[in-house]
Amino acid sequence: MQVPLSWYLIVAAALFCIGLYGALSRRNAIGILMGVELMLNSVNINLLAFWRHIEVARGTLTGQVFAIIVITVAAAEAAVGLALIISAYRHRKTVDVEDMDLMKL
Amino acid sequence: MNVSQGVFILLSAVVLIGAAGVVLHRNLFRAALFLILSFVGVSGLYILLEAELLAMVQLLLYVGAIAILIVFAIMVSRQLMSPQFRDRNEQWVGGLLVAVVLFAVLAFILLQVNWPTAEAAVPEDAIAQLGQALVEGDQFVLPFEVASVLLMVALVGAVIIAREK
Amino acid sequence: MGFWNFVLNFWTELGAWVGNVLSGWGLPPWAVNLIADVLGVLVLVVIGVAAVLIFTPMERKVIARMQDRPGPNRVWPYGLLQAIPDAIKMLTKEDIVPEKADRQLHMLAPILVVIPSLLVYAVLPWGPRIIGQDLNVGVLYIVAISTIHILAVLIAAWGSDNKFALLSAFRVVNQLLAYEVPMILSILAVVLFTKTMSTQGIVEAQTLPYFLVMPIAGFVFLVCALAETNRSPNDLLEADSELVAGYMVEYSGMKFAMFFIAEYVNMFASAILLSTLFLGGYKFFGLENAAPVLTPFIVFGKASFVIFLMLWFRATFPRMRFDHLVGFSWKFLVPLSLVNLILAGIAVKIPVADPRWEPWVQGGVMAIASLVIIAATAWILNRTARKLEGAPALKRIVAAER
Amino acid sequence: MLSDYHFIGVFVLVAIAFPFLALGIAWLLRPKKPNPVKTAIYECGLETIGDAWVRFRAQYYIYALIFVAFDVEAVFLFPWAVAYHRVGLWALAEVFLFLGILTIGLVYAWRKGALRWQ
Repeated sequence: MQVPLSWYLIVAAALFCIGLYGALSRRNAIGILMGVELMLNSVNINLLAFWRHIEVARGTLTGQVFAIIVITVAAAEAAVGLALIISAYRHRKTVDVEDMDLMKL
Repeated sequence: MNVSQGVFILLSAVVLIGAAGVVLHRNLFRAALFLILSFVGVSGLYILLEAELLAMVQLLLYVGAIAILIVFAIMVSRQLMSPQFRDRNEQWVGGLLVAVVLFAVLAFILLQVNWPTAEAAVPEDAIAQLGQALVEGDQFVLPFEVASVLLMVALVGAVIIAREK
Repeated sequence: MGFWNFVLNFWTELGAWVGNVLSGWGLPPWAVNLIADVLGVLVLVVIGVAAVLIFTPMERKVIARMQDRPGPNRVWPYGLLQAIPDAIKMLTKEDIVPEKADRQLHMLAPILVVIPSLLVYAVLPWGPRIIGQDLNVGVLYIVAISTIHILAVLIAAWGSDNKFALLSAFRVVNQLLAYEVPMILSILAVVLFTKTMSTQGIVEAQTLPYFLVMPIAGFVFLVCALAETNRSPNDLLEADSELVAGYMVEYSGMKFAMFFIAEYVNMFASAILLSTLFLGGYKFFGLENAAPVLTPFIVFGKASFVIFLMLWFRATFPRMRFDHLVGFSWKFLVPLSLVNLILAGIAVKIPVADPRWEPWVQGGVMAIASLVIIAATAWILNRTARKLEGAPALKRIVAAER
Repeated sequence: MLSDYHFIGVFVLVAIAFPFLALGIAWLLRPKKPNPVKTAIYECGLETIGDAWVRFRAQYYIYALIFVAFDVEAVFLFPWAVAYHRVGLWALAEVFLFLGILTIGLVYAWRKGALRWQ
């Protein structure tokens, strides 16, 4: 294995933190959703790095199947999340998370 | 420092620069394009990990489906794209701190642990094995069926929400 | 015998000869592979771009002939080199960018539209061992790479900041998305029979061309290939009567030409893909074993036959309205290809003792079952059409809407 | 297996270089004389009315939703199709259930008129 496992984990951790910052600091709902997509991607890199470096020798495939399920959940989450954002935009003419404060007292 | 390590550094640079572009760029459409750039970079990383089916699935689903949904949503909420719209909430400093501290802690831990890695070649019929694992009775057939239920529920829910009454 | 053997499998000999010459110069093995790869890539790109020069005049001549007019015949005899003056015109036209438009995106779209159509050529098989690179995810690679084209359309519309471009981009993207699902499902039915995704393996497994084995998947794939390359009867894009030049309205000069280069390169690639999946690729009744030198010409012949079909469709069929176009895919093609997929699943599981007879038996059962299904769908369509005939005109239109 | 992708890597670089090369040649050859009339937005000769905001019909988004659901489903079916000759007939039953559940979603969208063009 030319590329050691820890390199992949470091890159995945960096991607996760960038996604986390994106999700925390954005006012635009779509920007937050993009940050969450980045975090899900870094989870996938971890899963596949562990599959490649540990599981291939043991012959099991849990890492790959888990990664496919994570991609499915990400697709479903993006679909429903963006439907919410679009209907929120249609009713309240805003995509800004600050203004969506109907639940606030 | 051989070829694949060089390619790895190149690809992870593409991924991290794309991710930074997503997070920092004011114009949301450009941020979406950086997001697609980092998706393609991650797909290259999967090829380096010799999980080629996952690399193609990543390209097909993220670049071909999720990115298009995001671009559609951006095209819907278009008026608010004007640059004067301040796209950072007040607590962004806290967010930055949390992210940097988390990365420092993660990096520190990851470098300490010595993982039980084992050198092994990917089997020739890895895709067939994955297909068998997804459908075999004693392996992953339950997540396989639950995934289709999840998709159906997401489809029905999103159609109800998005439809103009 | 040496010379005859050299001529017979000329292409593999040529590859080996280039390898020997390079290693003869004392280059390290990785350099030889690199240069061989680069040469292979350049050959494929030249083939792709040459397809543009060949099929542009062919299209204008064939459609002209079908509409009983001569078509371009000024350049050279019979206007065969019409593509050269077109290229020169495109190269020297001024490039106009609307000032309110986003310059970088306006520039990015033509680049992004050409890249996927060229990348598809890496996996298309030209002969038993004559292929760019035989990936074992071949077909999935082609489907995955062609999604980038959809993004290029969106970027082009957003970049040109034009109302009509945005409207047309929404429609074209919906058309591409709607027709990608049945295409994937018909590819799945083929992969079920060939047990492998690599394009080389698909052609090897086709003792019987799959167009005979599963005509439904073949028909669905042809319709989707037409829709994916924006060709009529679903060329909503440059429907002159509707949206001027669609999302390409703000482009001129070479950038406009890039969209057309991408379209023709894509059209040739999907023609080769259709002949690989359904018409038996480079197989021609055993000719490919006798004289492997002819295999690229067999593939070219089959692909140009498929392109002739596409041009024939363009000259005859009227353009479909947008909602009928998208409704046709979701309401008719997707269910049809799902049924075909289940049918293929059943047919592949038929136990056959002698492996030599397996493709014929399973193929035969699948062909008969497909004919039954075609008859059933024809009957259903007639019944719904007849049910609508009875109603007076207005009710019929409203019923058609539902 | 990794060596297969050297060719793809080289192809990606050449495929990126080709459009830049073509546009570069065109950039050298073409005249550059912009004037306000030329760079105005093309709208059949009239002045543009309002900014380029198109009333986005949710219908486009619903078609994209159904595409995402069927695209993800296709991704699950590719490994099944490749490994189909190694698993028994019950694998077909499982996929039949898998497709059935998803077509419920499509039929729902069809019945509720979501597929119809408003």
